[in-house]
Amino acid sequence: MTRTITRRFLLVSAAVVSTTIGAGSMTTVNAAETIKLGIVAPMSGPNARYGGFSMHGAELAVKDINDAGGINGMKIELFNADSQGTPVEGVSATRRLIDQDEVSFIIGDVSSSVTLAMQPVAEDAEVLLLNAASSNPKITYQAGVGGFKWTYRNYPTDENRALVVAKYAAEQRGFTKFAVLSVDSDYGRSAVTFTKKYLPDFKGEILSEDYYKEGEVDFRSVLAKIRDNGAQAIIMYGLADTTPIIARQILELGLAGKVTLIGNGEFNTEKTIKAAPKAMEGAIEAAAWLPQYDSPASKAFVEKFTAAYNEAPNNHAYVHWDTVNLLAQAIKEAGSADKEAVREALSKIKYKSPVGDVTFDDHNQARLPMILLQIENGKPSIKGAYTAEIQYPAN
Amino acid sequence: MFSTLLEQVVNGIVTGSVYAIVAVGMTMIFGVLRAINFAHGEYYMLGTFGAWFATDYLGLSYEASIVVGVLSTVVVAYVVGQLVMRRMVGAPAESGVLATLGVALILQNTVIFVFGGGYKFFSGGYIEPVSILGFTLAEQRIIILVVCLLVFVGLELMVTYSRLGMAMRAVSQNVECCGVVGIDVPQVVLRTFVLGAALAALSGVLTAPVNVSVYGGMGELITFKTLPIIIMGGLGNVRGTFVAAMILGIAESLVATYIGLQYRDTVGFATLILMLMWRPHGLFSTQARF
Amino acid sequence: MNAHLPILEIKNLSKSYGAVKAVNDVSMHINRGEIAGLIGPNGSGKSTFFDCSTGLARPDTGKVVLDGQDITGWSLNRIAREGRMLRSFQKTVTFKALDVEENLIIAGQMFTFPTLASTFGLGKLSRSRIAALRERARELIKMAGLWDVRHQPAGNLSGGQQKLIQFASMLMPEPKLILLDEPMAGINPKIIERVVDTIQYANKSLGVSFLVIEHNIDVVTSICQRVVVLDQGAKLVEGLPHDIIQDQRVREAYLGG
Amino acid sequence: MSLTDTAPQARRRDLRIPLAAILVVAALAAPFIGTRYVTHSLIIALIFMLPAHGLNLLVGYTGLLSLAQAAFFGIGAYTAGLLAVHYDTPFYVNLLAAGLVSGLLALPLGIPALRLRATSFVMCTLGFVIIGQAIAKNWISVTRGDMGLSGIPKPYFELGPLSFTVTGTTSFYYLALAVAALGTLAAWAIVRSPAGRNMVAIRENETLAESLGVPTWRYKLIVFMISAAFAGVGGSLYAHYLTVVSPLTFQMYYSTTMLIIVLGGGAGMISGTVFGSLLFVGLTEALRVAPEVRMIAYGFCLLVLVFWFKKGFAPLINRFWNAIGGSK
Repeated sequence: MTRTITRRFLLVSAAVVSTTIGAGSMTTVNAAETIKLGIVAPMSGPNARYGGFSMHGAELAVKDINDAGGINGMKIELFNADSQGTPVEGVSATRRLIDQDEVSFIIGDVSSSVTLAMQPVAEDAEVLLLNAASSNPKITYQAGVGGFKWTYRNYPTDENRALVVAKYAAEQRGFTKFAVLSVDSDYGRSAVTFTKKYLPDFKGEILSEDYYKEGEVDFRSVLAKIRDNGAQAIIMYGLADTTPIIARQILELGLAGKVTLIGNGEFNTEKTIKAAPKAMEGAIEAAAWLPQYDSPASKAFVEKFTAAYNEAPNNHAYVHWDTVNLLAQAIKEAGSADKEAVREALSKIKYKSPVGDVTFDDHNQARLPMILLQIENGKPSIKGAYTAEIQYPAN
Repeated sequence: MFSTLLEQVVNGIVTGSVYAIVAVGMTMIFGVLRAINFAHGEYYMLGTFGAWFATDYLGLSYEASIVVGVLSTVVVAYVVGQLVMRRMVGAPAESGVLATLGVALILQNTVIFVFGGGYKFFSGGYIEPVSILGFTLAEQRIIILVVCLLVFVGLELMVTYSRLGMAMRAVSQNVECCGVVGIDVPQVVLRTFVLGAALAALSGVLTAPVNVSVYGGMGELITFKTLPIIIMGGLGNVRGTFVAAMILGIAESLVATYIGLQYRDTVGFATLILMLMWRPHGLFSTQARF
Repeated sequence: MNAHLPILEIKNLSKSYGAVKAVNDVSMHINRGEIAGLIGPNGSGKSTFFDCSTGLARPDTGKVVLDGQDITGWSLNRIAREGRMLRSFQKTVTFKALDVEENLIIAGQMFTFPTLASTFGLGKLSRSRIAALRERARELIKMAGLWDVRHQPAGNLSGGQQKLIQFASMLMPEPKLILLDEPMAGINPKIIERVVDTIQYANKSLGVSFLVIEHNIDVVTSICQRVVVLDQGAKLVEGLPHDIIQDQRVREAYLGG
Repeated sequence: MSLTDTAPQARRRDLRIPLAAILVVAALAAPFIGTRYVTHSLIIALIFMLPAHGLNLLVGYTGLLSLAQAAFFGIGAYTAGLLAVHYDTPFYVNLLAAGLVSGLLALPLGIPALRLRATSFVMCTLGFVIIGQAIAKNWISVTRGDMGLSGIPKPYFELGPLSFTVTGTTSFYYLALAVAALGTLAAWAIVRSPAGRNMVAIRENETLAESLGVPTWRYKLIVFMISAAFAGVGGSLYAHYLTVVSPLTFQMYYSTTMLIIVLGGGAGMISGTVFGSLLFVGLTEALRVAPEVRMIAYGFCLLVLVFWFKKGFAPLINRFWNAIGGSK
C-alpha cells in the first residue's frame, strides 16, 4: 500500500512538473521570422459560446495572411489562452502568453472585467493589447492619454450606439414610449445609461426597466408587463443568443407588430429573423458589422468563415477577424514587428475595414462607423453609418 | 390587474413544470445516494444537444428528436453511472460535490469541444401561440405542462408499485439494511440515476423550442435553479419537489413582473434561505416520500 | 455549598412529546457521595428523564438544582462545564479518529480553559496547563488499563475499551456528579468488572457521585446504595436495592411492561 | 520504490530541517528562478491559500462543508477595493478592514446558517454567493454594479519614513508571501491551540463534544467568522493584485476552487492546504498546454482525486515527512 501510493504520488507530481517545465521550454527557434499573437478568450464553461467565435475569427484571418505570404514575409503564429470569462484566469492566460509564449501582441478578452484586469499586465510587460469585444467605457477612459499606453480598442463604445439608436427611433419612427429589457452586464447597463442621457432630447420616456441575467430564457413576465404598459419600443442591448428567444416570446404573447425591438444584439442575422419574422419586423439595430453588409471584403469573410467552420460568423467572429487584419496592417506600416513601432503605427493608422475607415483617438479608442439598420420584409436594410467622437470625462 | 396576476401565475406554473421535471430526478438521486448532483443540469443540456443534433444534422422531425435526445442522454448517463455514481455509495458529502463537479466539467466541455462553443438555434417544436383565459401561450408550453403532470403521476405509481420504486424507497430509508435484505444498492443507484438523467433530458428537449438557444454551458444555470427546489421540497421527496418547483416558478414570475427581471435568478436561493430560517428542516419531510 | 444538601435535586420534572407524556412529574435527588440507580422497563422514560436533567432536552416543567444552583434550561455543555455534571450515552461514543490520549485531553480542556478566548491561546500562557492536562490524562489511562493502546485511534479499539475511554474521559474534569446511561450494555463480563471497579474507585477516591441507569440487576445491587424505579413516565418506588428487587409493583411493571 | 524503505536503518538522518530550509530558500528565491509567469502563478496560489486555510478550519477541522467562501472573498475584495479607490488608504488598513468586515458579516449570516444540517447548510452557503453577486450587481451606488471597481491602486505602506509602494510582480510576490505566511502561521496557531482540538472534537462527534463541556454552537460560529476573515484577507490581496473587482468575484467557481484546494491537499492539515494551493494552481496552469481540452482534463483530475486520493495528498505528505525524519 505504502509503495503504490507513494509511487502514484511521485508519478503525478512528476507529470505535473514535467508538463509545466515542458511547456516552459517550448520556445520557438526562429523567433525573428514569426509574429507571435495571443488570443485571450473564454473557451470553456458557459462563456465559451462567445470565445469560440472569437477564436475562429482570428484563426481565419491568420490563415489568410499566412497563405498570402505573411506580412513582409513574416508569418503570424497564433497562441490561444482560455480566460473562462473570469479575471483571475484571464490574467493567468495573459501572463502565460507574455512570459511563456513570448507574444508581442494580444487580442482579448470578451468580458470587460477580464479586459480591465489584463490592462495593467500588458502595460507592465509593454505588450500591445488590442481589445475587440469589450464595451466597458472605462477600458479606453484609462487608455492612451488616460494612462495605459499599450491598450487599444477596436470596438465601438456604447455611447455612440445608444445615441444613434435613440435618435433614429424617435425621429424617424416617432417612438416616445420605451421599455428597457437589456442584459444585466456592463454592456447592457451602460448602453441604457447613455440612452437615458439622450432620450429627453427626443421627448422619449422610459416606462419600465428590466435587466436579464446571462442565460435567461423566460421573458414572458416582463413582456406581459410591457404589453400592459403600452410601450412602443423595447430598448434591448442584449446578447446575441437571447434575441431569438425574446423575439419568439414577443410572438407568443401576441405583441408582434405592436412593439419594436431597438438596440443591439444581432437582430440582423438570418437565423434570428427566421426565429420570429413577425416579431423582428421593423427592429432597429446599431451594429459594428452585419453579415449582409454589402462590401466585397465582408462578403468574402462570411463565405470563407461559413466554409471553414460550418456555421455563419457572428459579430464576435468578425471583430476578431477584423482586429487581426488591423494589426497586420499596422505591422506592415511599421515595417517591422517591433512592438514600439507597431504601436506608433497603430496610433496613426488609417485602416480600411470592410465597413469603413478606422482611426484611433488619443485614448486609443477606434473611431468606428456605426451601421444603423432596420429589418424590413425579413431583411436588414441599412439606414446609414455614423461616426462620432467620444467625449471623455475630465479626470 | 387580476388578469395580469393570473397570467403571471400561469407563466410561473409553466416555468415551474420545467424545473419540476429536472428537479425530481435530482431529488431521487439524492434520496438513494445522499449526494447533491452538481452535474444534473448537464443532462438537460445533453438532451437538448441530442435533439438539436437530430433536427439539424440528421434532419429528423421534432418528435423523433425527443427520442434521440433522451436516448443519447441515457447512454451517457449509464456510462457516468457505472463509472462514477455507483462508486459514490456511502462516500462523504465532499466527495460527492467534487465528483459531480468533475462530471459536470467533463460533460460540458466535451460538448463544447465536439460541437464548438458557439450557440446554436433550435428549430422545431410547436411554437404557435394559442389563446386561453384571455392570454396567449405557445403550444409547446401546454405540452410541457401536460408532460410534467404525466411524469409526476407516473413517478408516483412507479415508486409505489414497481420493484425499482420499492427498492428506491428502501435504499433511501436505510442503506445498511438493504444489503441484508438482498437489494443491490449500487444497481438501484445506477437505475435511479439514469432515470433522473433521462427526465432532465426530456425537460431539455421539451423546452428547446421555446428557449431556442442551445450551447454547452446551458446546464449550469438549470443546476442552480434546481438546487434550491430540491432543498425546499425536502430532499428525496417527490411530491414536495413538485410543490417547491411550482412555488419557485410562480415566485420568479411575480418577482420578474413586479420587482425586476434582474432579481429573478436570486429568487430561488433567497426563498430558500428565508424558508430555512423559518423551518430549518424544509417545507416537507426529508423522510424520502417517494 | 452546604454539605448536607443533595448534590442534585430534580423537582417535579415533566416532558411530553406530542400527546405522549414521556416523563410525568418525577422528583428525585442524589446525595453527595452516593451511587444512585435508576431502573425501569423499556419505555419507562429513563432516558428522557436523563436528557432533561442534563440539558440535552428541555423539560416542559420542573426544576433541576445542582449543588444548590438552579440549572434548569442550561445547555448540555454549560452543565458539563460550569456544573461539572457529566453524562454518558447509551451508545458508546468516542472521538474515533483521535488517539486515546487526545480523547482524554479534549475531555479535560474546557475545564482547564473555561473561556472561549483562552482556548484560542489568548490570555495567560497555557503551555504548562496543557502539560498538566496531559499528565492527568496519562494517569487516568494507566488506571483504566489503556496504557499500551494510548496512541491508537479510539475507533480501532474494542467496544469495551472504548467504554473505558469514555469513563476515563468523564473523570478528566474532576466532576462532582456523573450520570451513566446503561454503562454495561453490550460489553463482556470481564470489562464489566473493570467498569464496576472504575466506578467504585471514582466514587471512593475521587468523591464523585453517580446516577446509573442499568438493566443488569446484579450490577445495580452491587454498586448502588439507593434505587429509583420509573414506570410509564412516573416514579414507582424508591428504596434500597434488595428491597426494590423484591417489590411486587416493580416485578409487575417489568413483567407487565 | 518507496521512500520509506530506501535508506538503511543505521544511516538514517533527520532530513527535515535541511528540507525545510530548502523550501524556505526556494520560496524566497522563486521570483528569480522562474519567469514572471511562474511568479504570477505562485501569487495566485498564495492568494487562494488564505481563503483555503479558512475553509480548511471549517471543513477539515470542524467538519462543516461550506461553499460560502467566495462570498466572503468577494466582500473582502470589495471592502479593500472601495477603501483603496475612495480613501486611498494604505495596504495594511485595507487588508485588516477586509478581514474584519468579512468576519463580522459572517456573524449575522452564520447564526441562521449554522442551525442547518448537512445539505441544507451547503445550499444555504451557496446561496450567500448567489445573493452576494446579486447585491454587487444591483447596489450600483456603492459597487458600481457590473462596471466593477477598476484601477485599484497598487498597495502602499505608510510607516513614517519607511513609506513605500509595492510595484511589480516580484514585489507583490513577497507581499503575498508574507501575508500567506502570516495566515498559515495563524491557522497553525489556531489548530494547535486547545480550540483546535475542540474543533476536531466537534467534527468527530458533536454531541459527545457537547457533553464534555465544549460550547459547540459558539465554536462553529467563531470558526465560521474566522474562516470568513481569512477569505476576506485573501480578497484584499486579490483586489490589489488584479486591480479590478467585479460582481464576478462572487461565483461558485471560486468556492469550489477553494474546496478543491482543501480536499486535494488533504482536509484537516495545514500543510495540506499549503500544498493543495500550489498543486491546484500548478495543475490548472500546466493544463494550459491544451486549451481546448483543459477543463475536460481538469474534470478527470477531480475524479481521480475523489476515487484514488480520498484523503487528498496529506497522508502522503505526512508519510514523506516522517520518512525523511530519520530514526529516533
